[in-house]
Amino acid sequence: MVGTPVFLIAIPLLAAFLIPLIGMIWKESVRIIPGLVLAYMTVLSASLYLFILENGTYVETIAGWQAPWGIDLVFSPLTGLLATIMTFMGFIVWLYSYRFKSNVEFEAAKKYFIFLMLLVAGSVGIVITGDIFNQFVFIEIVGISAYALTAFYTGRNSAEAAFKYLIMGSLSASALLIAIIIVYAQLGTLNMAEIAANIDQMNVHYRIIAMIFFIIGIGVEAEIFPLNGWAPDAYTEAPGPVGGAFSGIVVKAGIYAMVRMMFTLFDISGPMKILIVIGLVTLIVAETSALRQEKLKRMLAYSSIGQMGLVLVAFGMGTKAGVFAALFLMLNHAIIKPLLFLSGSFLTFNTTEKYISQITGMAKKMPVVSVLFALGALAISGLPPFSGFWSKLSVLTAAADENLMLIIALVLIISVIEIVYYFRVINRLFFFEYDESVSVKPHKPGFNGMIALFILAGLILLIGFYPASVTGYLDLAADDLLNTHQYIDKVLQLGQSIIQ
Amino acid sequence: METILTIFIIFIAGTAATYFLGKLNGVLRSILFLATLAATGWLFFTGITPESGIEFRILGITMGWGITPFSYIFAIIVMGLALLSGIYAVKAMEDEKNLNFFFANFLLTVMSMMGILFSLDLISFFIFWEIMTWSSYFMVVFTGKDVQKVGIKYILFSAIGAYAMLMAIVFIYSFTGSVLIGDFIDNFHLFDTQMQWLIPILLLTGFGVKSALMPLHVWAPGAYSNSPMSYTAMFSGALSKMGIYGMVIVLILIVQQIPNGYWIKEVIAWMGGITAAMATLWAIKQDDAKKMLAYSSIGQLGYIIVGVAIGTPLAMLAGLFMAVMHGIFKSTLFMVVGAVERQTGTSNFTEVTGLIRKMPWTFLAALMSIIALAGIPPLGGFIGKWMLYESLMGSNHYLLIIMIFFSSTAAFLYCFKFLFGFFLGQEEKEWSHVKEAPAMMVIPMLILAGFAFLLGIFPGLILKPINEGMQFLGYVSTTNRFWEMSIIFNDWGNAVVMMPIFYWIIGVFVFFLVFLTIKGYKTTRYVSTKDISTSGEIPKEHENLTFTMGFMQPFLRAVAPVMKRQIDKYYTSIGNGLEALFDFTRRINTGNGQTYALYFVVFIIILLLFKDSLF
Amino acid sequence: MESVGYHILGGIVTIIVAFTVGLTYMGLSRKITARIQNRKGPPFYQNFIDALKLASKESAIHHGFMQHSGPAFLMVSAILSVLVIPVLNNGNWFPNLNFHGDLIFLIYIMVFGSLGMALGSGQTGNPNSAIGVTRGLSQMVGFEIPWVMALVAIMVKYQTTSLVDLLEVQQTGGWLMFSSPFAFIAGVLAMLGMFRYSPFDIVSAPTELASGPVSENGGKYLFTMMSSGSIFAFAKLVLYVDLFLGGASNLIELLAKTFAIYMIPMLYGVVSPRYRTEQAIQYFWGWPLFFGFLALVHALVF
Amino acid sequence: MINDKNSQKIADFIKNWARKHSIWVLAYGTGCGAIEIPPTMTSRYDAERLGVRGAATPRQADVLLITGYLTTKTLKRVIRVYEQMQDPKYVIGFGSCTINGGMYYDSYNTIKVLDKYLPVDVYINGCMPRPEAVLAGFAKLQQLIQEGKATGAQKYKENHEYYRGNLRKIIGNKYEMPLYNW
Amino acid sequence: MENIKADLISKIKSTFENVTEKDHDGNRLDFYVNKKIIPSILTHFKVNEGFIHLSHISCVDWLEEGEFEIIYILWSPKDKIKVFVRTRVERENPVMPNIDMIWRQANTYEREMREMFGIEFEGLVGEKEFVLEDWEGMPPMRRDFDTEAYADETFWHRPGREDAMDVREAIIERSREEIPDFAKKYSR
Repeated sequence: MVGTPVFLIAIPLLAAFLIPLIGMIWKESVRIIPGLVLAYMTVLSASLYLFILENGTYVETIAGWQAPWGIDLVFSPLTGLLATIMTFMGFIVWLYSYRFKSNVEFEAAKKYFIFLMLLVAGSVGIVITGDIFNQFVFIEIVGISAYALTAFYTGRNSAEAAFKYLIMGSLSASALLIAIIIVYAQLGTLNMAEIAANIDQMNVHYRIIAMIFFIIGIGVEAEIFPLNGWAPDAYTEAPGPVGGAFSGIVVKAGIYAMVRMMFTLFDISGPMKILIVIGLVTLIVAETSALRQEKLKRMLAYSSIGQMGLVLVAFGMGTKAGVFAALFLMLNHAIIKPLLFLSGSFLTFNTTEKYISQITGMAKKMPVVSVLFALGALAISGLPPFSGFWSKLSVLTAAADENLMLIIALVLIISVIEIVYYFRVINRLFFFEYDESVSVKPHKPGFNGMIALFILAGLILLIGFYPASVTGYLDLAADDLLNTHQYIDKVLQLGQSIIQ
Repeated sequence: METILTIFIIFIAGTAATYFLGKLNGVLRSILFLATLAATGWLFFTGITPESGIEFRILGITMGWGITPFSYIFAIIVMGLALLSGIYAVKAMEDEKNLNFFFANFLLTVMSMMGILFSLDLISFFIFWEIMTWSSYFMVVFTGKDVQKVGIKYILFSAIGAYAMLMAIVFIYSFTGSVLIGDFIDNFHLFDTQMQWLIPILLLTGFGVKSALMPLHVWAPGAYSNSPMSYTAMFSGALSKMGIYGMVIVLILIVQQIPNGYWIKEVIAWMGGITAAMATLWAIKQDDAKKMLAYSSIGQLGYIIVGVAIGTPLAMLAGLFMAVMHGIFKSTLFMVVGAVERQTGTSNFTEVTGLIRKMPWTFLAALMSIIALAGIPPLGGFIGKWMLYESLMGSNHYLLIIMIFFSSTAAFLYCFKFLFGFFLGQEEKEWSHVKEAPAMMVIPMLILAGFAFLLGIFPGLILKPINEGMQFLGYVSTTNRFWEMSIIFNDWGNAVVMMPIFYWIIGVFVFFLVFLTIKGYKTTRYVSTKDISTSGEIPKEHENLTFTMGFMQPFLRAVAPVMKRQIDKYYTSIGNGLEALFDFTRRINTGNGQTYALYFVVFIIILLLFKDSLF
Repeated sequence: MESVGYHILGGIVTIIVAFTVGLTYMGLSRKITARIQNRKGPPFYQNFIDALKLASKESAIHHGFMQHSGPAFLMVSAILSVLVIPVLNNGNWFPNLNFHGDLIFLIYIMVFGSLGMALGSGQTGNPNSAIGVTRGLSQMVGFEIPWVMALVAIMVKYQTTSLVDLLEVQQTGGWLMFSSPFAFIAGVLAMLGMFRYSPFDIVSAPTELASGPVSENGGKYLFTMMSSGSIFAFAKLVLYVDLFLGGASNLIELLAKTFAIYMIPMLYGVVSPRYRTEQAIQYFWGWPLFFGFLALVHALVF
Repeated sequence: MINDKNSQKIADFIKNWARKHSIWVLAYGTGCGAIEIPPTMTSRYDAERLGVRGAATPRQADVLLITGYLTTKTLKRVIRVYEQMQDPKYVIGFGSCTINGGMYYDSYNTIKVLDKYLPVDVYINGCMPRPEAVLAGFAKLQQLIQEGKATGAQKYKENHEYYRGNLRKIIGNKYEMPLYNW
Repeated sequence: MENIKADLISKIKSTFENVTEKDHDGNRLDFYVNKKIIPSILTHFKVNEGFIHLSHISCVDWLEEGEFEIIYILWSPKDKIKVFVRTRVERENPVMPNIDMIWRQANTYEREMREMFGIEFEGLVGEKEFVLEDWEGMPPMRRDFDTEAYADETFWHRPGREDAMDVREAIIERSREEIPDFAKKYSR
């Protein structure tokens, strides 16, 4: 134990204030301190996670206010797992972008690293908080840092993308607020466990309307179908690692929030049609759009959206196997998609357009990065023996257990489309001649970036060849999510025990 | 049994070593490559016996690796062809770039095929299947020609097939709770009727893609002709047999358990027959040797599918025998094309002519394989066809006989075209510099051609393992009826000893071929092929007298109505339609903030409207 | 089991008979054609003279090894096919190789010769040869289909692929020509193509293709081809007699029946102009195919 | 026994008899005489009863029938064709043009005397010779063959330089004749 | 017919200068023109007057006048009239305009004239050799080419031809018939 869960939020916020001050003295600290913070967060969450695996869920009450009234942070097998993944991905993104814009002025780098740190902190906060209003605050923190990162590059396109994101984010925030108000008005509490324990007392109409507004409020971060219009633009216009951070961290937090709401807050058990329908629509629209994209990052963005749709479908089955599959998918996606974004941004480093046709034949010039990209592409399209296969297999078996044949067929058809567009890119990369007139100038990747990529690739191979290395944790996490009563009991009991 | 694991460890280590150490030195690369193949081949042929296996668990699923007598037949083809085409590839590919990738990928393909044959459970079967798919895909696009067209077609169809298979596997797993093939087969009769029909059809779709069954074959011509010939030798010879392997298991062990399941068999057999006929017609039309052989492969696989789909003991024996023979002669032919292409720079019939005196050994290999391919006695292809006809006759498939007979007769047209196009005809000055291919390329061809001859005379050599494999599949031993012989042609039920045929064939062949031909050859004088009776005209050196353009035009004119419709075109139009549709979905995200805000509102309204049904 | 010597003797005698009969028939066909055309015509033994002359002619040149092997392949295939067919029924003839005269083996061994000849003429490098060969092979695909349909119909009806069994059937049940008439018609129409007489003689059209596949072969090559052609002709005729006309129990009967069969393509040819290749194929895939289907239906229903 | 002189004689007799009765004709019909060949071969005169029959290519032919005048241009082809024929082979000159130029005695591009360039075994005169004359010519050739006197090919082989020299004289040195092949 | 002819003559004469015509009986009409306007007048005939068919191009060697006469024979399927367009070119280094872009078949006639008379056509495409092979020296169709001397020099003659009797005389002797005078002049 190197700290308590509150450090996961407090330290980055503190560092965010301190960095500009220290930065005045030592400019390099602007790059280094976020890294140290993210590393610390990774270690902290990992050690906490190991701790709770042995000792059961850990609930921390902030400032001594006990559970139903105060804010508490819940570190359970599920939230711990997600927090660990997020902090780790944050660290990887930092490692990748350590030298990022080292040639640009201090201010830009300062902004970038501070917001990256806040992004991670906010996402972790979304996951580990036990209070819906607190969750709303974190969502806003994530949103603001995400808008800022999207608009990182000065220019019309970035500003436009950020503005779109901002509009959607604001709308969603108001919707979320409405939902929170409804709940609070009905039940008089904001604590998730408390709400979950008393949800039966709520008027059924209010309940559904609250749920709808929750879905809409969180849906923007979770990239569900009609609310994800900002995503392709933001992913395309933001710097490469930010795309990785969005797909690896932010979206996971959004999905978590939505799932927690559905499973725990409103205590729905069994298959959830709403999630399945939204998930399928998201999946189909996103993947078919991805097939027709001409820009690499846009394609990856759509692919990311599509994967999230698949995750929602898996959650929507509501069974143990479904939740397990969804978590597995999230884990794999959190590893693979950053790899694709990061290596992809190396490949398109010297272009602002980022067209797929511009990376024609780049494998001759940047072989290692290209191979890593191809590895990511093979993995995300679910080809064995890489990690994506196992998660896809889990989804399918989960669906088969529920006899959801249509879902299996659709998922498989979508997988075919996925294979097609990823292989088109691989073809361009490897089997076309490098053409000076079309392709961009190759970029010599930095050492730190390559280490980040290799770590991700290593994880892909590890999970691919030895999936048992992670399935145990995922199993526990799935149990944790499904067992609502345990969550309620744990949070409330613990709070009461502290009072006593 | 640890030999299995050793083989796979050697494969993976060899792949990695070939890839990474191969960057250092070309010779080292070749040695590592061949050593990997040789070591695994040696271990396989000495250390592996049927009915040995291991079990382990992944994701809480019990899996097993082992080899059955049935998969042993296919493993022989794979290992043998891998060894020979490996030797061939080392020489044939020496001038190419990116070779460490090529050889590593080659090993990966061989490994995956062995993995498929070693898999006793569906999950590892599928994993190896997919490894095979993408590693072979990388070979298809290796040359960089037609990548987006041919390659995407191949990967698309493979993915469709593979995911159909995956769907079936998932159903099986969720129904039986086990992925072991044995459990599946034992429990299959417990499935409900809908599943009993769906699962075999899905599996057959998956296998049908790899074995190029008619509506699913469109990837094959491009893919076979696009990959390097040294690889296509294995691609067509061994890799397509994986589809046959799966198909046999499905058709024999699973479909038989379905009530009225023979309909599936009938349909598959007819599709095989149509495949054979149509592919033959298309093969005749091709002017490129690679494309022609690719279509020919599709046709030959059609025969094999007919054999295994009929499924009587004799038909199965015929199908499997033809599978082995096809592996042998078709890889020889692809190697021949590779040798010709390496020596001349093109594989087009309309360009290359008259190589017989330049490349006599290659011609010999080509001649033997063509005779085997055409099914002419005494080479092995005939025995397979004979058995096939007899079995079709015995199982009352009369129209299929005519179908098969038509395609095998029409096959003579392209057989002749192959030999004539490359080796016979005018010896043009353009090709006068051509030399025989290097020994490392010729020897594998000749070894394979020798096998084609050997199996024609002593079919018992391969019928014995096939018989054991069939016993594993539940057939009664065919020993007493079919393969008991050590000498030319057997009696299929007719109790006649065939000694005189042997005497006569040997005698007549010796008399005419050796005595008259060689004697005549020695007493006469060679004149160049420009010295022909062209109404007294003396052909100039630059005049191309060879007849290669529109080679089978009259025949093609006669069958033109049949060939007017191409499945390819339908697929293309479907693909274009889908792309247009996807373009529409792409436009949903307009990139306009106001639209997104509108979506926001509409989404709320929709959720509110459908709240009763959705929540 | 007879001794090896007996087999070889039987084989040689068969070959000689086949050669003689085949050449005689060809000579007779020339004579008859001449009489139809109101000519006197050559003597019936003219073909023997031609063969003798060709054999005595010098062949000093070759265009490569396959030019020698091609006619040899043809000869091998001719001899093997005549040895496989039972010449007379009831074992009145030498047993030769007829392991119950398997029809499928027979069909394929017959094709072997065509392929060999195609290769031999391909090696000569004469474009006319190649054109002729492609026409011949195309035409072969045309007539093989009705022919095989006829065979399959018979095989289906009597559930055997053996010629000997079919002969035995005809001993008791009458000729197949009457019991399966459609098969006979289809077979006969296919035979028109098999003999390559007039409507279907585009393969070796002398004026168009300079005699096609054989255009570069004179002297001994041509002699080999001619003699194997005559053996083939005999083999085919005997095959037809065995299949449809109940075989023959002695040589005289055999000659009568074979000559009767032989008259059909010959007389049809004399009065017919020449088809182009695709016309020939379309011809074979018209009525003959229809009769083949009828034969199949007949065999299956009755 | 086989090399015995008498047996050789018998063998020669048989061979010559066969050759005599089987004359395969390659008609080189560029001149006007070609029109006389069809009546000779068809039902009225029916040369086939003598064993005379058309051959399609020089490889199969025994007799080269030069029907009428030869220009310098066609002469080259005729000689090429003759050299492609296989032994034993004979030449029949058909019509006056082959004998002394006939009506083309003063033409600038027809040769007048065929036997300067090819060893003619039998000439058939007439302009044109009627089918009866053609048949008579064939009968004469048959007689010569039987007697073993139709040795034109032999003569050509022995005096090859002479014939080739005569050819060179009219066609000049520009035209490449391939080497003699048999 | 006559109207058409007169109409044509007037049209041509108004369009081209230095054109003289000669009217023959029947449907034939001759024009004598300068060689310079040959392409234009032929194009005019083809395009404007409906003489779409070039029947022949002929050449006459006027040795005494030192000129070749080239005759283009055109045919109008509409009016059923044939027109002879005649032009003269000097014998020494004769050069004519090429008209095979007007009628493609003119190419063949021009190649023949080039080989047989030695008339050059400007920009004529095609093998130099047309019928003759390896011909050197004077083109054989010129009138000053002595074909008999050439034949004597180049080819052998079988002796015995010099004193060969005229066949007609032998026939007369044999049949004892009178021959008409007009026939005698054809005897040698």
